[in-house]
Amino acid sequence: MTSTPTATRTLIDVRGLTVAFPTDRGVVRAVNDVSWQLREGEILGIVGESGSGKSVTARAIMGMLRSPGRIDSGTVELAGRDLLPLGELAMCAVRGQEMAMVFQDPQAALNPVMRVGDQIAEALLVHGVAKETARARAAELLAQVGIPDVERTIDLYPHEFSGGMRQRVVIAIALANKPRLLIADEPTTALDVTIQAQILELLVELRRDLGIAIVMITHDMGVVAELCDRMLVMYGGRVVESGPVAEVFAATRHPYTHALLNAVPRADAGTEALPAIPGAPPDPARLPTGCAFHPRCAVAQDVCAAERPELSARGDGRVAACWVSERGGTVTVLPTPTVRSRSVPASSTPILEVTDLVTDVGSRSRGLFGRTPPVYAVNGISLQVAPGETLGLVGESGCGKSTLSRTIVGINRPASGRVVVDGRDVTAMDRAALAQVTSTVQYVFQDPYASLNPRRTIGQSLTEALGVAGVTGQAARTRAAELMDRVGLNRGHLDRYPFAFSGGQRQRVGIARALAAEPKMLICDEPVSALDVSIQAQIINLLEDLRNDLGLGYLFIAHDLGVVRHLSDRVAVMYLGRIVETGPAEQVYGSPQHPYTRALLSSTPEPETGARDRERIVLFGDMPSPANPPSGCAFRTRCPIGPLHRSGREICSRTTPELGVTPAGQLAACHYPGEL
Amino acid sequence: MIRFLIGKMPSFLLVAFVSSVIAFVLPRLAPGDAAVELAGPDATPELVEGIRAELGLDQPLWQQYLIWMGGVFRGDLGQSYILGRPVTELIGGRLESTVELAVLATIIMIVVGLVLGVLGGSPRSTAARSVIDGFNTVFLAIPPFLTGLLLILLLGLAIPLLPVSGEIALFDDPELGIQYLILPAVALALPQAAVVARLLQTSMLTARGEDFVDLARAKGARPSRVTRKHVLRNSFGTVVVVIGLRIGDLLGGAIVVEAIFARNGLGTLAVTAVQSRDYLVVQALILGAVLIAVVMQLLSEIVLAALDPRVRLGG
Amino acid sequence: TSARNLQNTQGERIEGGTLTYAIALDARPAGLFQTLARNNPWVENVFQPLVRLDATTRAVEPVLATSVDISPDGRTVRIALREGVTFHDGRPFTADDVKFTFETTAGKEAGSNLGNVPRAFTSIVVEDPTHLTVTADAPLGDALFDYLNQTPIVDPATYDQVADGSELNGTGPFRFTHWQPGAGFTLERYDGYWNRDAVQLQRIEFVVTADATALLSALRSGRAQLAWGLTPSDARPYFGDDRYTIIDAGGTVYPLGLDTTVAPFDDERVRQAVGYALDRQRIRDQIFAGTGAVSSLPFPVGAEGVPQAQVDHYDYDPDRAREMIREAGAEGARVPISYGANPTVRAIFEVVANNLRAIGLDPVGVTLDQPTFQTGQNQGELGAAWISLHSQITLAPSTIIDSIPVLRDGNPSKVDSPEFESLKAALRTATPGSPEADAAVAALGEYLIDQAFLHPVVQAPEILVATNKTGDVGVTMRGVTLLENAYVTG
Amino acid sequence: MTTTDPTTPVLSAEEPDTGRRRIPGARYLQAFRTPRGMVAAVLVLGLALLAGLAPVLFPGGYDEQTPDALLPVSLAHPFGTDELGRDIFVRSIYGLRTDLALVLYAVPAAMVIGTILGLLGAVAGWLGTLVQRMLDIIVGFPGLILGISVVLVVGTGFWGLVISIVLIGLPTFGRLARQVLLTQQNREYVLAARTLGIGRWRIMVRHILPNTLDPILVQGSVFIVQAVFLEAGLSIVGLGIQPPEPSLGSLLNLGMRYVEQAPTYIIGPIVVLLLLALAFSLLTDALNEAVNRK
Ligand SMILES: Nc1ncnc2c1ncn2[C@@H]1O[C@H](COP(=O)(O)OP(=O)(O)OP(=O)(O)O)[C@@H](O)[C@H]1O
Ligand SMILES: Nc1ncnc2c1ncn2[C@@H]1O[C@H](COP(=O)(O)OP(=O)(O)OP(=O)(O)O)[C@@H](O)[C@H]1O
Ligand SMILES: [Mg+2]
Ligand SMILES: [Mg+2]
Repeated sequence: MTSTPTATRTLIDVRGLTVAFPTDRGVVRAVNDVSWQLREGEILGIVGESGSGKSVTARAIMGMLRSPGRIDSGTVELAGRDLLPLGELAMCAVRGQEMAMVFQDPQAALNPVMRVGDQIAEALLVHGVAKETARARAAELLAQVGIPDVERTIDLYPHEFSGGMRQRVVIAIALANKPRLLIADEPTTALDVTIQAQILELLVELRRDLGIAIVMITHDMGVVAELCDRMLVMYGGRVVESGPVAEVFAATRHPYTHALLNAVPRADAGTEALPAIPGAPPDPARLPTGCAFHPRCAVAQDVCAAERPELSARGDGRVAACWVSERGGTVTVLPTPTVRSRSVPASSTPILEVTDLVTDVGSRSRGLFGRTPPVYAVNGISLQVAPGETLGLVGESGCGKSTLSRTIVGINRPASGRVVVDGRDVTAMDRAALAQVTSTVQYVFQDPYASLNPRRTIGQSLTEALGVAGVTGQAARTRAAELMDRVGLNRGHLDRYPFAFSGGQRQRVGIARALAAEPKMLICDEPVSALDVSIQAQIINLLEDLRNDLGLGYLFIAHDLGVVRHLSDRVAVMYLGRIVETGPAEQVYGSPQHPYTRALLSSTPEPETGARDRERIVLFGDMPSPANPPSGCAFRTRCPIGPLHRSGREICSRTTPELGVTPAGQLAACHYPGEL
Repeated sequence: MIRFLIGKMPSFLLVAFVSSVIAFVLPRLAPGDAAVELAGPDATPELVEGIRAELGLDQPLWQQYLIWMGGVFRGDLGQSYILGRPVTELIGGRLESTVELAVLATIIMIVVGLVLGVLGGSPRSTAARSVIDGFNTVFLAIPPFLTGLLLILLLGLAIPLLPVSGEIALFDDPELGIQYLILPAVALALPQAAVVARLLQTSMLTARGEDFVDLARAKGARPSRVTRKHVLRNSFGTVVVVIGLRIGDLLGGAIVVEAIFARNGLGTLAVTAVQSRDYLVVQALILGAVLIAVVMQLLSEIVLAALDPRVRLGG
Repeated sequence: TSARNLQNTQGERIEGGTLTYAIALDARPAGLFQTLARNNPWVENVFQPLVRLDATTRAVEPVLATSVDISPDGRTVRIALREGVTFHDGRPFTADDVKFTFETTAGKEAGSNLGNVPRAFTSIVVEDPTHLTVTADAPLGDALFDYLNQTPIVDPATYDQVADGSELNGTGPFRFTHWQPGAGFTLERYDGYWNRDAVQLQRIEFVVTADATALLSALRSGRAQLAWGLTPSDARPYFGDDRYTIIDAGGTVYPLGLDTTVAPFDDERVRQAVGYALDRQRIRDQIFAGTGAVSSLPFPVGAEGVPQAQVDHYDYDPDRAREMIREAGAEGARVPISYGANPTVRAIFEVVANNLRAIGLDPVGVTLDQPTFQTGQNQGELGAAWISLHSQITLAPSTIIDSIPVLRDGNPSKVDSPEFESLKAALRTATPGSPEADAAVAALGEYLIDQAFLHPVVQAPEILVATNKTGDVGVTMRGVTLLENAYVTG
Repeated sequence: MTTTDPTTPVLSAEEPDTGRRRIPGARYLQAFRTPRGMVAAVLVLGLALLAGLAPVLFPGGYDEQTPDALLPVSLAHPFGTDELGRDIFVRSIYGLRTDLALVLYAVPAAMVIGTILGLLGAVAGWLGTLVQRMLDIIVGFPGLILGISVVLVVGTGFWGLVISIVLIGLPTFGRLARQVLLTQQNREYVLAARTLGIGRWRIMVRHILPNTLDPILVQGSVFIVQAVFLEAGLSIVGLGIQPPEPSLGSLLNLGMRYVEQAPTYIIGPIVVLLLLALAFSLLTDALNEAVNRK
């Protein structure tokens, strides 16, 4: 991997870019006086929390602002030519030809009614390439971005592609005219780590082989650390710090960058409380005075609230906008982590015990005749959770994590197996069993926006939950207020509607509601994956506190290995409806025995520049559909040590491996555990 | 496709069966029957009884139903009680008038609806957009009969350009026929066209906000191409479904429009048949209407599947 | 001829032309003997009766019969038939056909409203192909001629094909062809017609045009030369326009009937008060465009033996009516009035209701669709009050009493007193035109006025509207269109 | 409970009220804040007042017959007189009154029954499917034919119309409610309520029903216009409100006979119908806007 760019000419020069959105709440300056340059062949990472203006910057450069956005001032020079005065038709000639863009959501970025080949060819056609040539080149491009079997796949429609393949197609479209600049707006956010690793590898190859300059927009510090040459941190529509990645990671010059880096839980880190950034990202319509970050800043001084710091040089090609660092102060102060008193119970009886659980999500009646064939999204899972213990569950999207948790709380019906809650068999999920489940196990949902009824106040949502637990009237009101305190919300906000809260605050409400029934255990289904890192850390801390104070057991689901590592005592890794590896967290993370676990760990980008050159295992392809799982070991189709790579391993396609004790101590379901 | 049709069979048959029962029972629930109508205004009760026996109306209902259904399967819809003619012949005689009206109205609906929808769904000056919106709002709000009456007042009486009443078969005299057809067809089509236009417009505006449109722009595609290849292509699905449904509505609207423009179509036949308790005619018409609606629905599903590769013709 | 023709015609007469006749209602051959108004435009151009009665004088004119001789006791009738008459299929017309027609109409299925006449025949004897004799137990009065006048002679061989219109084999000047039910049909000249030379037209095209506006526009645009089914008020703009001729075509009586067994009409004073309450003149002016006649009796105005005083008896006098209602203590009585869904009847209802409200009653309308109304009428159950219509107003009083359901036995007024029965019987058996007959009519009239259970509102003419592109359109007493001599001009 | 700082709410102090609990129904009042909504409100109120006060404004009633038939437009008779010498303006206002009364019965009935039918699927899946099939069949019938048949069975007049309108409206509301039900049933907050152990019935009333309210209400506003037009359609073929009581449709039915002699006869009721349609279309748009504003 090249870390020093060879070319030195400036490709794009953005100066003083200011973008405004006139809205009914006043003019929103989504991007304010942003300047940066990018040389040929370089990769620039733009990071920042949600709403900091990353996407708007990218769109402004492409001349594709959504209405009612307008560029108030600034210049954007691409190879010496100012793009902003160009008309729409002139921009059409530039877009796709000289610079191209990759969007976040590969599901939505392709026209569903057009063949992928045609969509790639279109990128050429509109720049004057002949039809036949365009098609031939489309096939070439598809092969280049690593799509197999091009002859056939070129005529498929996007819905016949998986998410990762679609993102490759989008990249192929971007590359069609060999542009010199590629703007990628969070190209991997919607993808699994394994797929993300594939895409990132592809981008690195492109830069190496074609010398393309890339603007990589992301909120993942790990991606920046692994991919980018230089980085730019945005906050409230402004650049707060920028510089070469290695230097910035080594010593930040802005407290925001610092906080951002530290709020990320790491797969290899210990379990002390995360240094969360308090509060929430600012509303761009109502930015705080002075330095927009000062209300959340640990080192803020009086001047920070009064006057806005300008960007100024900090040496090593770095700039930052911070009064503290400008005056030579240190910005790397972290809130002192509290020492946690944690009493991991010895081995009390488990609250939840699941044995050989199978769930069919496919069967439903179809018209008058017949049923659709069964789809086992959960296929023989056994696990248990003790009070005060956290079991982390990781796995790629679609592997059945949510289905498993929904089956436990009775939303889905188990097809076979046994669920025991607090010593009682509730597999039947009849009325009594459900009552038992709901009083013991509560659920925290992933999407803080969707899990609260927008028409009911927070207070109503809480009292409703309390009502089920038998607390009513004045007692319920008192208890609701206590719950608000418990999750760190202002009890005065009980009579507000969900829309008045930020995502993190809503997630706190969701947790408060789950606590209303005084459960012994919480199932948290990706409770933080929709949140910004800073908020994510807050919620993780809250969950940790609750567990320690109340002795709750957690089944904690996530696809972020760092988050799981941070919270869990034990970890289970799921693949295609089965647990492939499980054991104490240190063991699983420390010496993974299943090749899948190994691959997951190695695909996760670490926010450390030093990790760049580590050997990485990139899985190819996607997880098969649970509707027709492969025979034998379900992982064999992607396994780097499986029959596709090692001859003579027919056993993998014949026999489904059982979970067995491995030399390292944990359980793994692999015929060749620990080989990788 | 064949599989799809076979898969649809059971629900199709169910709908047909239930409709046939309703079509059979509904008119019979009303007081009076065809025998009374046949006997004439000054008839004696014995006469009515005699006619009733002769027509078989004194048999139990289920028996009458079975006889009717038996006939339907043999392609024989029975004889009109009142006119003594085969129902097929009666309907056949009126079919041309209604088909002419419906076909022309459908064409107008589609053309006007698409043109206005595309205009409204494309980026345009606010002035142009408000004109289109205004048109849509007005015609969405006004039903065919009001449009018809307004057209009569305007083009028939104030500026007498076109005949307002009566009809001439298109095949007998195309030039005159079309003149008689224009006003009722326009009256019938405009409100439906407004529905189509409004829907096309919204789905185009929605499509315009999709990521793939952004991607197309990022490729460097020109606005017109983006509209044509990406926005329009993705909006047609909804439009097809709507047009399918609207054609059913259009046939319903034809009843009043025929009454207003004094056309002798199936609508008029239906009204008189209902009023004179000419059961078999009513039954055939209702069954036909329901079947047309079902077929339109199937057709639009097929067209939809052709337009959108994500839609599979599954059972 | 019996046809009235006052036409104002322009242009050259076309030999063998085509006449287009716009009609509001389609033909219904199944009701051939029922004197349905909807058959009036065509029926006697295809089928012919034995005789016709003059519209005003009721003088008997020969058609298929050359003479009808009644014995002095009125019980034997000898009919001589025209020679050289053939049916449209070429078969000669004979006395057997007449006998068959008589026997058919005596059957209930034929639905003849004068079926009581042939049912009274005790024997029908065919003497030779052109002569037959009919005998009866009781004298055959005026009703016989009304019967002969309205009964078309049919062909026995094809009679069972009449109902569905597949074979209409008559003796008239035109053949019935190309029927498209609901849309129209065509009459073609029959070259074997016995009076062929009089026939001018080659073809008559009937176009069903249900809507009044459409009928008018068909005339105005010249697409049709003749229109049937317009009400006088529809045609009002054409009155006095010399491009059009309004032809009287028979008449209809619209009576308001009252049930004498239901309160408040079980009180004679209330029924009489209703008579005084009706503003017949306004109805005539507003609904019938000033055409038609008003009479207190359900007999034709000007019919023989009907005293003028009786005709004028119920003059519009709301004050008096109000007074009578007060006396009878019927103020505020709720009066449901049922009527069939027909625009003209509905308009009459509106005025009648308004009139009754003005005298202190509380009328409410009960709209029934045509079959429902007819069911009620036939079963004699129409509620406290109703408005009906009867198109046989041109019949002789002695025929009417057994013809229209609101007078005959089992009438919805529930009047069946012996007095009423004997008055009707006297009229039936009196020799037509004799002083006893006049006396019987007057006596019955007196009874009707006194009992006041049937208040004819208006006797309105049916009208034909013709353009000046046609001439010599004939109309019979009953309003049947005769196109035997009609022609079109270019 | 020490590490997490109390977070600042998204709402800042200057705007203390927006996030607070509001009086129920206030959302809908938002509809009348826009110019379009205000016009709608003025029109609807104006028409409703005119209709409601008709007996006060025109104490003579709708059946004041005079000998002056078919008079043209004049100051005394803004729309002229009809064939029986009645003032068409007065009759149009009374017709409006009839139509609004009809709407007042039929539309809420259709809304309530339709919604209940649509939500039946929550009781048992097969019941919901069955109801939908039945509604599909009703939809298959051309609206007017259904109306005509119903009117024939139950009789013409006010209640016949009410029943046909309700019947014709059922599928729209039933399908809409079912659609909401199906989407809501899979909403996370409904699942959340289920995992809390909240009973079906309560979830239905507290979570699903309120969400059906918006679309049903908007559709109700649309259906008001449709109901008026159904009345007119049935009256035009002669099966609507029976005389002498006027309705907008029966006025048109009568007036159509005189369209050449006295065009103003139908212009009057047409104007009122158009105003009514306009008023409720604007209302629909305004409601839609208010409901979709978050
Ligand atoms: N169409 C628009 N109308 C009004 N405001 C907008 C619009 N688009 C963006 N904004 C404003 O611009 C701000 C920045 O948006 P942007 O999409 O650039 O954020 P981002 O940094 O890309 O965040 P994320 O990580 O969520 O993608 C938003 O907070 C929003 O207030
Ligand atoms: N109702 C359903 N019908 C059909 N398939 C379903 C249904 N629910 C889930 N599945 C399938 O079951 C598999 C597991 O889904 P599940 O939601 O449990 O995955 P997950 O691990 O939670 O994924 P994510 O990380 O994306 O939340 C997926 O392949 C999904 O397509
Ligand atoms: Mg973004
Ligand atoms: Mg999930």
